[in-house]
Amino acid sequence: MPINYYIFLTVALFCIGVAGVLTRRNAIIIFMCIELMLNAVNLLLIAFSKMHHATAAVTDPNAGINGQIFVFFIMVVAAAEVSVGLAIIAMMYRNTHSVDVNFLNRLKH
Amino acid sequence: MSNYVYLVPLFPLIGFLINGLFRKSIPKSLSGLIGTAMILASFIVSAGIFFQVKQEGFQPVTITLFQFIHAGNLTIPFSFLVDPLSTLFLLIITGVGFLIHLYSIGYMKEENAPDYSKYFCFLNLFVFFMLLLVLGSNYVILFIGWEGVGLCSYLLIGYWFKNIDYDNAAKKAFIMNRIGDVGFLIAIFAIIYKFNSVSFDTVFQAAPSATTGFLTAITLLLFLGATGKSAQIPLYTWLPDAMAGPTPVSALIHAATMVTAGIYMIARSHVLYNLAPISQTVVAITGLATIILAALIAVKQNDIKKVLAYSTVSQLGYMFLGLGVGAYSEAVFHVLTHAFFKALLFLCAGSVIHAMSGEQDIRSMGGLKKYLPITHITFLMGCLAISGIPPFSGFFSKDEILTAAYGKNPVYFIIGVAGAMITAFYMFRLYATTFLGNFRGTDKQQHHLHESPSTMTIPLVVLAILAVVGGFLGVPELFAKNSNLLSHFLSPVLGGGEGSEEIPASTEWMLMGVSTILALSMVLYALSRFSKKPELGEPVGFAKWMADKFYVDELYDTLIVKPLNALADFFYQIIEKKLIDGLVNGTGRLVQYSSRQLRYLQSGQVGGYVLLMVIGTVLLFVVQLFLRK
Amino acid sequence: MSATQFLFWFLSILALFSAIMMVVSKNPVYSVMWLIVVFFAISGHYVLLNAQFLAIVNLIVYAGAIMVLFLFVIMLMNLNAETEPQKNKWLKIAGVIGGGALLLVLVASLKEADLHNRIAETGKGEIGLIHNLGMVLFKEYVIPFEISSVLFLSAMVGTVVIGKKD
Amino acid sequence: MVPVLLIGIPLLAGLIGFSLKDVAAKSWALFASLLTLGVSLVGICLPKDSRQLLFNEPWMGSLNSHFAISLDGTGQILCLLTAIAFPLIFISTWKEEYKKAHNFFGLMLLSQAGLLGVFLATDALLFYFFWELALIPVYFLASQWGGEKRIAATFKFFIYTFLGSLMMLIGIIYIYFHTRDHSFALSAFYEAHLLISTETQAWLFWFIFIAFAVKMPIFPFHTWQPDTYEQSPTAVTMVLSGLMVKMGVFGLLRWLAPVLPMGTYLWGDTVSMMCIIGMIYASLIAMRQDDLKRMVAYSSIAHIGLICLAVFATTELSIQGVMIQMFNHGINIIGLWIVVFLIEKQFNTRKISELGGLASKAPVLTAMLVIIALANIALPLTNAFIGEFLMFSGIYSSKATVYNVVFTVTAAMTIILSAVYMLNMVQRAFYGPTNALTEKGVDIRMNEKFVLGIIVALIIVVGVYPEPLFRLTQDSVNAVLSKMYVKP
Amino acid sequence: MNSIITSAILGVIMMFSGIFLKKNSSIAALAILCIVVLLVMSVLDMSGYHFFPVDTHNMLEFEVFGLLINCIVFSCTLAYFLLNARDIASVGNNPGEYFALIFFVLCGISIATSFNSLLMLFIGIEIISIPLYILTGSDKRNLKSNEASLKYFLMGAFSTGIMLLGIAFLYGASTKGSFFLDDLAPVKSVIASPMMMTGLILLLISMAFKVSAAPFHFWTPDVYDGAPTVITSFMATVVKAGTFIAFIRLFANAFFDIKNQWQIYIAIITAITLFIGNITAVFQQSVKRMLAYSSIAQVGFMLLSILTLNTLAKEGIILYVTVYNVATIGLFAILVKMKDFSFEGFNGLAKKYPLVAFTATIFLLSLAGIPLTGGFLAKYYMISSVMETGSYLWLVIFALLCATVSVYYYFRVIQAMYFKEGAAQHLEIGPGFQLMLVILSLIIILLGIFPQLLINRLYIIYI
Repeated sequence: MPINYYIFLTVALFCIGVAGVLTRRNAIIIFMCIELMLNAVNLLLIAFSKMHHATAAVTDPNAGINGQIFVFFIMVVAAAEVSVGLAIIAMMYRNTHSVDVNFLNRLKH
Repeated sequence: MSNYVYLVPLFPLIGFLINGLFRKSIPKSLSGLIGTAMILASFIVSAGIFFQVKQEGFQPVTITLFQFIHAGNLTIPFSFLVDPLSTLFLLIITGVGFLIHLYSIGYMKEENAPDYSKYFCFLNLFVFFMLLLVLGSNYVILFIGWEGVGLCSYLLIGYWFKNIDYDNAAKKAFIMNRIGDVGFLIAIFAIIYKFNSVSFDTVFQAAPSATTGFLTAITLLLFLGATGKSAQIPLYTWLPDAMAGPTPVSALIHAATMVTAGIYMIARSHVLYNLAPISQTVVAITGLATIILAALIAVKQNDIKKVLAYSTVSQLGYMFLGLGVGAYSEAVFHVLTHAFFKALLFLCAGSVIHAMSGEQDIRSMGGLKKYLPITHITFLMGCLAISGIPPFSGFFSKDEILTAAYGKNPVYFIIGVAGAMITAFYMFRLYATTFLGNFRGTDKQQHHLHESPSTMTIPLVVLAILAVVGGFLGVPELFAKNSNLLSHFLSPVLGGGEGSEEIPASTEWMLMGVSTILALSMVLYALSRFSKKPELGEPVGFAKWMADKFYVDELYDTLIVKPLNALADFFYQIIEKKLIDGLVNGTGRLVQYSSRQLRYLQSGQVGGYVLLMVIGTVLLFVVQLFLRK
Repeated sequence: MSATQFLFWFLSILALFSAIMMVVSKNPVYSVMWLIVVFFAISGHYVLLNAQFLAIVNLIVYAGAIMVLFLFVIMLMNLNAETEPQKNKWLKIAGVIGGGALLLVLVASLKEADLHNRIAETGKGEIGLIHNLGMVLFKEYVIPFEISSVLFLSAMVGTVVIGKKD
Repeated sequence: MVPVLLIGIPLLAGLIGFSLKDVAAKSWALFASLLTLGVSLVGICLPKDSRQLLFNEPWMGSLNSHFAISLDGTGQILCLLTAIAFPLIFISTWKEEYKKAHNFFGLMLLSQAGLLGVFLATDALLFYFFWELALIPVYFLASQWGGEKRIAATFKFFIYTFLGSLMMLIGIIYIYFHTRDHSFALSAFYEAHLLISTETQAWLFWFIFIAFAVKMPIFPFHTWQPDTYEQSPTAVTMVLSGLMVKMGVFGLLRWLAPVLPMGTYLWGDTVSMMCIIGMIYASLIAMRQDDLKRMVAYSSIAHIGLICLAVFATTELSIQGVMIQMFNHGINIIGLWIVVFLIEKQFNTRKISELGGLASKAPVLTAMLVIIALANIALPLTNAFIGEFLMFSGIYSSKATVYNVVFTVTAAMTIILSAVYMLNMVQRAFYGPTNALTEKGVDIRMNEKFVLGIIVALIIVVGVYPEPLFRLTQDSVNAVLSKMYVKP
Repeated sequence: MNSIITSAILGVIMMFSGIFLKKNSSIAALAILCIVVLLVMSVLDMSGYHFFPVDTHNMLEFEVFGLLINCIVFSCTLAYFLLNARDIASVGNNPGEYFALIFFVLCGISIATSFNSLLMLFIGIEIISIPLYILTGSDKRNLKSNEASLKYFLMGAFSTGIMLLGIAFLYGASTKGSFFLDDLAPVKSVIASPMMMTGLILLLISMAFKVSAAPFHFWTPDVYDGAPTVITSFMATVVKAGTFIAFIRLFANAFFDIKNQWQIYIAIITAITLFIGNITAVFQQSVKRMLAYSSIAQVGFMLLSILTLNTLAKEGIILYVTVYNVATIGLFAILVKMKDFSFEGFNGLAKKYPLVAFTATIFLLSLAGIPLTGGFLAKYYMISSVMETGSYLWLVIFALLCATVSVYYYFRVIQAMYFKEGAAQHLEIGPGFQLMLVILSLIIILLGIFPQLLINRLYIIYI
């Protein structure tokens, strides 16, 4: 498949995620949108890794593999982030029985 | 002897220092004594110098004390020039000065000790500066004296500083002089620029090389300085006010010496003037205008000193006329005689005021003849002298100037004579109203009336004699060959009196006759008119204009003083406060304001923040897209 | 239109559609569901690109662990549609426009990229296989691998610090 | 060694001063300042080529900046002035009671160190350091011990000068990168103009000039001055007006005119016009001031305007005049401030309109004031006459501008105006009848007599026999002039 | 390598310390001990003693610059602990964990100062960020703290996404298909492909976010304001330094050759940062929040070094980071002891605590960039590094104008302390605390006069 397709697909997914972050007010949903962004990036990386593989496979059988490794690490980090993030959200909820980010306005100006 | 010339200014300086530093401690008698003695000492020295200078074949000498200024290739030594002109002025200053000091001892004795010694210390300081002025061998030293005497006149006019009007008079005097001085200064700068030196001999030697335009400019600027110091139009109005000072001061500074500094300066730089005919004309015309204006004003003044003040202005006008027509030695001659008779008149006025216990308005005097005999006689002498009645001194000097003027331009002569008539008229109006008729003052004043003490009368007598015989120093060539001792004495400096040569003897006789007769007639008319019933009512019509000095002061006030103040206020209130400071503080306020607005970006909404970040991102990309094009 | 292409298009459209649904759906639970669908679609792409290992990991880690975690939290807080009152239209519109603008500029800045002849090969290539990945991961990438333990540790500590009641 | 001492003594003394008791601090400060005076006198008596007058050690290697100071040229006379001024200030304000006096005197000494540093530094970066070091203590002094509106006023002053000096910093760095071997040394700066095009010099000029213009201050940049002078304690005002303004002129003479000759030449007319406008403007405003301090402040603006004008005239006479006048102006204005201070202390008012008739109550004070006032309006035989005479004649014969005559004539108007406001002040404050306030006025004390006596003596001596000052400054005049540019 | 591993181990130690040590003070003491150890290790590392000879496969690259920064950062942390260790311990109920997290952050920083692959950059940044999310929210009862941590977390995650997208594009654009910095730049050409530029800009944005440069700074004021003051101090100084060095490393090692293609973005961001940071700080009423904005403004100045990346910039940023950290740590240390953060809270402080006020003045003067303090030379290096390039003069002028504005808000504090009357609030501070402050201010003055002491370290190489 031409790489452009993947690029535009993932960029589209990414921007949907961004739009979600911008429009939604539920902290959890926003967080999910961010996860969507990360996944888009993962897909892009893998696509690129395959692209590089295609170009350089002859010289180096493992060409482009580090892209996939990177994805692996992204997943690692994402998992860690999720745990922390959900903990924070939960704490917030404990204190204010809401996860609406629009109520986060004690700090401003 | 002339090598000791520095002693001449030194003595008064010492007097000044003693009186100044120990004004608290030393007793009145002593301080007066010191002051007078110092002047006497320097008079003796100057006399010695005079006799040396007077010998044939004397060459002017320059005594350099030390380097005053030297910057780059300009060097200005602090040096004195001894030549006939300066020597003559030395004599006038120290001689008349001495008499007036003497007179002051008596006149000022009511003052308490510190003020008394303050008075003498200022007076000595004045003499010091005046001597510096005439002795200086270059324009800068001359200028030092020039401003110095201005300062002293300021201090002495404001001697009774408790009186606000006196202070104002003093300030006015100083500032008007200052205006003239600026002209003088600029002239000096120009001279430095052109000749790279300020000493007289260098400048005068180099002068012919300069363009006429340049010389005209310089001479006019110098003349501006002269008008300030010597109270000519347009800067004369300070002199009458200066009468606020003690009368001896008026006699010394505002009649005999300081006001003649202008004449000295122009006579000194006559070389330049000879090369700048336009300036000469300006000088002459200014002189004439001043003669008439001042004389007219004097006619209607009722303050004895004011009358004399205006007469001084108008007499100075004659001297400038003389300078303007190139009759330098004649002008100087008139300075001499004027010093005698005007000092005399002032001192008499002083003794009158003294007798009248401070009263100065002649309308409340009259018939003082029998109370103050000596004063009366001497005053009469003075009047005759100033009115140019032969053979009194004034006649010779004034007449020579007029003759010279005729030689230049008959119109000058006519106006001059008219001035002389008016002079004769108001002087004798003054005389008559003061001494003739019967006493019009209060009884209290009446039985306080008395002749002044001898310290005051002796100077009167001396001066009176001088006023009578002084004229014979400069008898016109007409009467006898080489009879004009003065112009002969001055000729090394000023050259022979050019004015009179080309006029034939007959004409000269005629002119002399005319002026004498007219003056005499005015004298008689004035006597007849005022001796019996002096006018006391308020003047009306043109007379009122004269009495109110043609509103010149008011004119200056509206034309210069008020606008300046308005401008100043405008600058301060509008430009300074509103505009510049407004801008400065405005910047500060702008920052504050934008800060207040900008912080609303920090809305506290995560959504908002992310949105702004996205917008920022988009913008960066847009920039990139543009750059790539 | 080969099967690969068909699959590609199908998965792409599915991913985009469900992503949009995930964003717009009111009820958080639905959002979670839609997101899971997205993840499946993306895993499908991975398979298509012959990256099986990551496909599986994706399913296990994301669709499995993470999303369950999300779901769990949402259930716990029993958030449902009406817990997010729809106010502030403008921010929404602005958000959509912002996302659109970002998409636009990204596409614009990428379209000059000359990648027409570059292709991401589908179906072949061994690098996606766990065997190769493992080799590389524990050879060249051992340092990051080890260091990520610090990351996990800090995340763990943090979660405990935040989470535990006091 | 001498320059090191000149900076070191006040610096250390100041630091020590912070830790002293209030009473001790006062005498300590006086002692230190007298010591400095002694050292500076020694330095001036030493032969010009003495090694003792130089000190040069590497300072910031990677920037190639040296700790280079030397007591030479223009610096000498200003160091002398500074060294003379501080003891005078301390003695004249001896009776003043400051709370936290040790801090006060400590800061004073620090500012002296800064000033001396500015006048001694021959390394641009060092110069900039001292430039600020002189400023900071004064800021604290003014806003700690000043009048009621002090915080705002002094802060305005600080921002003003700080912005100016930052612009100067840009200029310095720019020149630094255009010196042959990237050096801050004065000598290197003097050669830099060969490598900087005329156009560049034209804009670069303003970056550096702005700092000096604010310090002096020149017409549109002066609005900080009256407020600051009014609000500061008089001792600080003396430092500000007597010494700090000289930093501007000094900078002009040493760090701008010779470094950017073309720029200086190109903007000469513009700046001269600013100066002249400022002179007239300030003199007129001074005429209408009722507050003594503000009056003196504006008069000082006028005088400095003339000095700056003379610098740009670029003639031997004018520069020589500037050198002399920097010294004289310092002495005279400090004298004026002392008088103002005495009046304020006695009657705690500065309103001229509320005073009057002091002459009968305090004749000595009056005599002193009159002399100082006369010096301020440049009467002959006072020091200021020498300076102004030279400057004016220099401006008249200036080749740097075609408007020399116009400049001279318009500037000369201030000779009249200065007489007007000075005499007004003298008359309204000292002459006339006494009023309720001045009834119980008394004459000045011994220490005040002493200080004013010294000042008056300086005024007269320099006015009558300026030769020593000429000898002191002649070389530096030629040095500066040789580096400035005038169209042949 | 020493510092990375050591800090990780020390983190674990601190983690368990909570179990064995009950008293906060003892935990604090242990923490101080640990940081000393860490500092020693890193210093040894710099002097050529490497205790962990690990083959990093070129993932990490240890050079003097990074190691020096490590030392600086650790010593700043030491100072920070010496001043505030007690306060850290008493933020919440689990002191040991807080210190553990701080050590993990330090580990992240030492990765960020030595990464040689985008992967390591990513991991390093994450290791820095994730503990900070926690620390921000560590004052759990305090709603502000919670809010701050949630905001920080959401936006941080978002920026991570952007960073990853950027990395992905760079990966795609790199011809070799690797994440090593050396392979990113285009091979023997100075023209970046569009995709690379896209990735570069995205990466730039995410880094700008991490160092809180406008317009990606919005999290900073709220987070700094909401977080417990001690933590704010840590974030504003040590963390900022670390991330900033990562920023520099990235651009210096990866994209130096194509400078002229991205400089303009840095310039724009710098200008906006300076403007927003300084202007907004003017109107703040709370000193804590003012310092948050001022930290943004300071970043504006630091960014100049990325703009030029020349020797002066390298030397300068070292000086800048040090001086800025020392000054800010000192100020926050004082702030931590206060109840009332408003400007009025400082009124009359000089009367009651002259020494504290004096040191605070030094810190503020340094931040304002007044000569004789290190702050001036730091700023000097920045602007002269720009002027050396000969372009961007407008930026320099703008920066200095902003510096003038900054004087306004810094001096407000000084004015409050010295010239305003008021009953100063009571601070419980010991002589040790004051001594520490004095030492810090002395350091600042010393560096203000002899920057060589620090900068020369750059050129002493044992490795």
